[in-house]
Amino acid sequence: MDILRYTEQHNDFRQRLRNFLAEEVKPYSDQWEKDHIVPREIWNKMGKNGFLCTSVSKEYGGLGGDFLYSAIVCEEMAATGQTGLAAPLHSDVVVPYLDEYGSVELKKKYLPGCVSGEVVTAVAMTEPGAGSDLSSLQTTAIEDGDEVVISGSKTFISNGILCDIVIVAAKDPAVQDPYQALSLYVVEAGTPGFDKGKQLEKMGWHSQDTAELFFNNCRIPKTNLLGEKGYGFLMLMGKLQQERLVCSMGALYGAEVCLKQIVAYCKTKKDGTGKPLSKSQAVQFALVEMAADIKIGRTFVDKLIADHIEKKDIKTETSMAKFWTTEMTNRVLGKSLEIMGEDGMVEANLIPRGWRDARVTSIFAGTNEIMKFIISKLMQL
Amino acid sequence: MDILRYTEQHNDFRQRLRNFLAEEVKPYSDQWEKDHIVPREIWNKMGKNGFLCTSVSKEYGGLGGDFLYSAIVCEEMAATGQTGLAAPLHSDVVVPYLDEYGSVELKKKYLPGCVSGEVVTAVAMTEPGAGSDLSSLQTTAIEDGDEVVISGSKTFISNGILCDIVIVAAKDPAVQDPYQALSLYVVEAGTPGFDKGKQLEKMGWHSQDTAELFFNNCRIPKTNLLGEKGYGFLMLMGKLQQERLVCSMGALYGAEVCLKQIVAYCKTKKDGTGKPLSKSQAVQFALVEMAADIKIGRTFVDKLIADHIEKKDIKTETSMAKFWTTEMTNRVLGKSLEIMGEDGMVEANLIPRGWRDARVTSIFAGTNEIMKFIISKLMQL
Amino acid sequence: MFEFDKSQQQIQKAVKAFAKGEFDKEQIQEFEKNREYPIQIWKKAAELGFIGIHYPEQFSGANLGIFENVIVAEELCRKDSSMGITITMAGYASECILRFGSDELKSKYLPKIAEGESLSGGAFIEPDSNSDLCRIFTTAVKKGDSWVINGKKTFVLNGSSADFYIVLCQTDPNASIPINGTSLILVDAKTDGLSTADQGTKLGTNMMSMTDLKFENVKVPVTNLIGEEGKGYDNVQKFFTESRILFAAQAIGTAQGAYERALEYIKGREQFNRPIAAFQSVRHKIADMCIKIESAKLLTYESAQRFDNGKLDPKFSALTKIAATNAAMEVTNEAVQLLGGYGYMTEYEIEHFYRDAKVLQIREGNFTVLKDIIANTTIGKLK
Amino acid sequence: MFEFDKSQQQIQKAVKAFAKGEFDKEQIQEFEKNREYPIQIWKKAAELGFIGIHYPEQFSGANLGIFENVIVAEELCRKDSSMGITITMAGYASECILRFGSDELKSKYLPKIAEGESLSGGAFIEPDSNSDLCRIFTTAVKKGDSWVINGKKTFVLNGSSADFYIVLCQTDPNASIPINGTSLILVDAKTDGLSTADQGTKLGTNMMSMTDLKFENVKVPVTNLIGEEGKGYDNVQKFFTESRILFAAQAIGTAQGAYERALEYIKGREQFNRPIAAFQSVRHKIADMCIKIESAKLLTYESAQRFDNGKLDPKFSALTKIAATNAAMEVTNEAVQLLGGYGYMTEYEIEHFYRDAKVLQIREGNFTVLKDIIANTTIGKLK
Repeated sequence: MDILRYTEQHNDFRQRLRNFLAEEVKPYSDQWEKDHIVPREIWNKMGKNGFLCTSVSKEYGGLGGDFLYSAIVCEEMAATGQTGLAAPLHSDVVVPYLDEYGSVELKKKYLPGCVSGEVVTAVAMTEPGAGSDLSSLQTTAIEDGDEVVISGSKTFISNGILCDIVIVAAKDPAVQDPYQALSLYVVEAGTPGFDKGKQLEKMGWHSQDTAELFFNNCRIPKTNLLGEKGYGFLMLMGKLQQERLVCSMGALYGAEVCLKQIVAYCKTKKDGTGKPLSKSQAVQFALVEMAADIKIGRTFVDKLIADHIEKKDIKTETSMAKFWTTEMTNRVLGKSLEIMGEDGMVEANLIPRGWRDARVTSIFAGTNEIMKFIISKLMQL
Repeated sequence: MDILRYTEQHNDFRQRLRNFLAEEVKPYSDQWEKDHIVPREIWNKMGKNGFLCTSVSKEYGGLGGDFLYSAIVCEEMAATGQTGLAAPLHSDVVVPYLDEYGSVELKKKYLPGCVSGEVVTAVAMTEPGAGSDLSSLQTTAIEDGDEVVISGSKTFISNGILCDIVIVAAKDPAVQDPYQALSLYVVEAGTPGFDKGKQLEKMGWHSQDTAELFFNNCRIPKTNLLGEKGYGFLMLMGKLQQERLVCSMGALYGAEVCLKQIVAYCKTKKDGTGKPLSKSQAVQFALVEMAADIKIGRTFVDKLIADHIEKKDIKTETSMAKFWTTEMTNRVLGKSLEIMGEDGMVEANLIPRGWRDARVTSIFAGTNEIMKFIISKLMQL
Repeated sequence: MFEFDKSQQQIQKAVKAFAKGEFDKEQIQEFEKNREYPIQIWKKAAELGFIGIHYPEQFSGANLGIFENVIVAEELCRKDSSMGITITMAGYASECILRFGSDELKSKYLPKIAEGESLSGGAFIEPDSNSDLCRIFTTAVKKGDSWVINGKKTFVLNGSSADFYIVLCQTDPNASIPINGTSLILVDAKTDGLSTADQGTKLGTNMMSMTDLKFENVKVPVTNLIGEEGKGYDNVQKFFTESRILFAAQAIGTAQGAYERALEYIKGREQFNRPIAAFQSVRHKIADMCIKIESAKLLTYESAQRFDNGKLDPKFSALTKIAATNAAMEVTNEAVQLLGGYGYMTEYEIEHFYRDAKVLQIREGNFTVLKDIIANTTIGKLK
Repeated sequence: MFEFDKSQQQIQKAVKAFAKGEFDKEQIQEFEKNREYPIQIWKKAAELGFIGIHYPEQFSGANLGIFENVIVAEELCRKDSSMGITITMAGYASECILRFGSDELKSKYLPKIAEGESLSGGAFIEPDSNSDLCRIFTTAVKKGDSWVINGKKTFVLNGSSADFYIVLCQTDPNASIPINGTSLILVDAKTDGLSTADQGTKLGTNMMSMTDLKFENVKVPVTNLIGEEGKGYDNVQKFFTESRILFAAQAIGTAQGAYERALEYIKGREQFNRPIAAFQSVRHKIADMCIKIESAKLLTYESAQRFDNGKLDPKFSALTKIAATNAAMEVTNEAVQLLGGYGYMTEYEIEHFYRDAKVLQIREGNFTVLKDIIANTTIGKLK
């Protein structure tokens, strides 16, 4: 049985995307990794070709596609050897806040740009003093007439340098309950008082611009509020299912790419007797174990995609998938390097890059420990 | 989405089976474990109530049901705390040889009894000198007029004591190719020259009768040949997909039973401060990890059941499932005992029994190493 | 670098010879099946000085260290895990007397252990409490010259055959922290009001009994107090720091024994026309087993020598117990797997090494308790 | 029991003081980014006697053992894995000269290493072969007073900064088994016909270069032969048995350094109004790290002392390297996780400990090669 039913339209879309990436992205990924950023125009190219925000309705210039389009983009991006053009983050994690909770005015103003790639987005939750604990956020949003004044600092913000708008979680200091105090606001890059910090250097995701963001009495129109005031926490929670699913998909697809690469490597690389490594039983068993984990992970993630499209509540399952797939992917990448030995040290090979990139997946979007904590609550332990 | 679609008939069947097991099996499982065998009559009771060989056609007295009935039996049996009444082995591993390859005469003669429980079956492949390597089987079958003379010994035969017929793999010594030499024969208990050895003592499966079987110039009618002569190896191979799937199902369902038990245990058992163990974060995380493995394994196995019903070739996937689920189940049981501490030593609790029983699953029906070997061939490594 | 000196080599040799001569596979399997204590073998082991080797000579010991006791336990378990564990548990908890007890108690009880006349049992855990011993409901009240004990204990090894028990009692119900009000008291098995109830078959090592104990107005002399009043919990923890080395020693012996049997098996067993020892997957399992055994051995030896030099802390002891018993679990598991169907059969022995390893892993400090100890000593307790 | 004697304690203290004084986080990150060799720090380390501590005094060493070299490596890597590995690899493969070389070669080359004047490189692996070194295509042909060398080497650490290389060459193409026809030859970096090509950024420790070497009719004196002709492969394997201890030492230092940083972090970091050090899942990670570190340390110390006592076999060395580098990998991995997002950021250091641990794990014997060694020495080679 096929868990996911891709139509001909889906398949055409995938083929067009694949061609596009082969031409416009893959040849440059090494350079972007060295540059520690992608050229701003690649976002526009992605958008113009219809590969961003596929779920946004046609009214705003989007494809109005189902989540399978997101899955296709996520899967094809995984094979590009770069992370900076983080389409799934933009299309399936950040923009949905705007798309679901934004006023018609905000949507008219920003969504077409999000689709066309003219507006690159970021979401700013995490702060230096608060990681997974949203109750301890310190950034404030104080209403002042028709404006809201935002002050505070955010960190680990993906697309932090290139972003044109950022969705900021900030609290009203007058509200006692730290959860009910939270609201989400759209802040445009260039707004006085909003400064992008310097790009953070990190283990992997070198082509991705991660940065700190600073808000110093940054005044924005009150109308830049997303949804209702005080509903920030609930809105964030409401989007976590998709966010975790997207993380699981990214991790899984990354593992699949790695498996292909390491199998190909083992079939060509020879041991001291001239036999390909793939004839070594120890290597075979390692590859088989990886393949099984990936196959089993793929079935689970496919099932979750199908359930998500059916709008089922799969909070527990997506939280499980988030920690399970990311741990699995790290294991697959790590074992691949172990098989490669000295070759695994050389950055010119793609697997070391994949290994560095994979490591963050068990940290971001809620660490895996937070996932386990959440699941234990959902299991009523 | 539901991967498996149980009908009302399936659900009724499950409920009837569950009632039956609650009344006729569960109350006696401790005793059977002590007796190291189940009473012969329980097979008849299972049969009379329609719980054996659900896939055998109505013509032979069976239910003519799809594989979902097998799944139901396998799942419900897993919660009975005993292994001796090995219905899935009989119904879904052994009898299918007869059902698919037997002549009409053989089927008429034996199948109704298999369904009714009057004929308990076993399959005899493994020999003291040959485990997973069928090419080195030594048992011979030599035609002599209208008879076939079987000589040799078999070991690790489940249902070895209670079986009424046994399907024996034996080779024609005149045929050179060890695979083409193999044929399958039906041998009735009581046939002169066929002796059941003593029951083997083992780590678990205490209520299951595992034995050696001896054939010493055992003469059977030529018509007891299954399928064609020399096709034994291919017939065995042809049934492995279902056998591995059944093993995976058994292992998975066992893990699910264990998870229920250990969660219940952790919610009642208190630590030194009077807090239930389930409030310990270390315990919570362990339980969450088990639950995720089980959930992911369940999705995969369900998918394979659906594919198997659709008669897809899922040799690779079922071999993966066999080693993955059995390793997982052993991990789940082992970790549960670790959580229990001293309580985990006491056999009166069910989890220690489950732990002992689970251990064989990564050995029987082809060790997990053999699975990995097979998959590496299928992956063309 | 660890090297056995002459005397240690001789001990090892003597134990090996004893085990080879006295441990009969069929007989051991009978003991296990019948849950029968191996009286003759135990007495022989005592006669040869293998029990209480770490006692002073005046108490019939050999005046040696825990390191030597480790050598004994390792070699015995290597030959047979169930028998080895049983024999080396003959004097279980007697170290409470040895380390904290009065001279009178030492003189009265230790020689009997070392001479194979008595077995002892440790009665610490309670049915209504947990193995962390943070709450003790068994009470001992001083009345005149006696302690009057009431309560229940569970998981008492040698429970039905021990001649005396070391019992952790609440002696001051008003202590600010419950554990500060506990004391260790020695109770003779034959004392009135004391009854045992068998806990049934257990996962492994069934020749050694495990029982519940029930105390109903059990009276023992006040002089049966072991160590200071109120220091019961502390002393039990100190004892655990010591006894975990013994479990680690049993574990490395068990691992080694399973490994050696598996190694022998794979050399002899042929599949696909080659000894299975020729398959890389099998060879690498052997390599993995070597890594685990060597690593667990070093930890165990290091712990023992630290103890003998007065330098063993609860943290190192706890981590040794975790690592060594986990290693035993993993090694015996692979050994079962390497033997395939035979690994699952009683006759081939390894299956009971596997079960015994599990018991060692989960008994007297499961991973939660032990990791809590390690963390508490490393980070401190935090709310 | 392992205890550092006075002199060893002093070495440890001195190394610690040196690292504390000289290792500047920002500077190290610059070296790494620019892939620049830390010349001053290297020279200072040599000046203080931390390089070649295991050389005899006549060659500017301290006449100490590998155990002392382990202490140096551990302490340096504990402070910074990349810098520690780089400094302790300054004389990489010079042990081939020390153990097998002529007095002339020793006098000429070893003091330069110990005095911080030269770096050395080991040129063993080839692009067309594998790290098991079973087939060597680089040839050395004796012509008059010279060896004439042709071929290619790869994965040469210090490749672009070394002053000389230890090169494994095929010197007898007609040997019955290829490895029997190999020899070790010392080649000065400035010899004509020798060229290097950088292999680009690597997974970790980028301040140390890694290059390919190309030999085109490279002529060196016949006296540059190290050890016996035809014993090249055997001697390299002996050297690996020794050098794996160094990798293990780097690994335990790396693990320890990451652990200490993580421990500090969790004590300071608050989430949900508690220090995260109060969460049991976090505490148990710390406990797991302790177990792995202690266990890896013992193996490393044991290996070093066995070597110094002439008792280290390839099996124990291989299993130490596997266990210690795996431990480093697991510990640094947990350290990254404990720091969460900060663990992934360059500024917080742990991410490069994590990368360096991976390099240690996969270099000079990945698991396949090492487990084959362990199995071969345990079971023998089988077809």
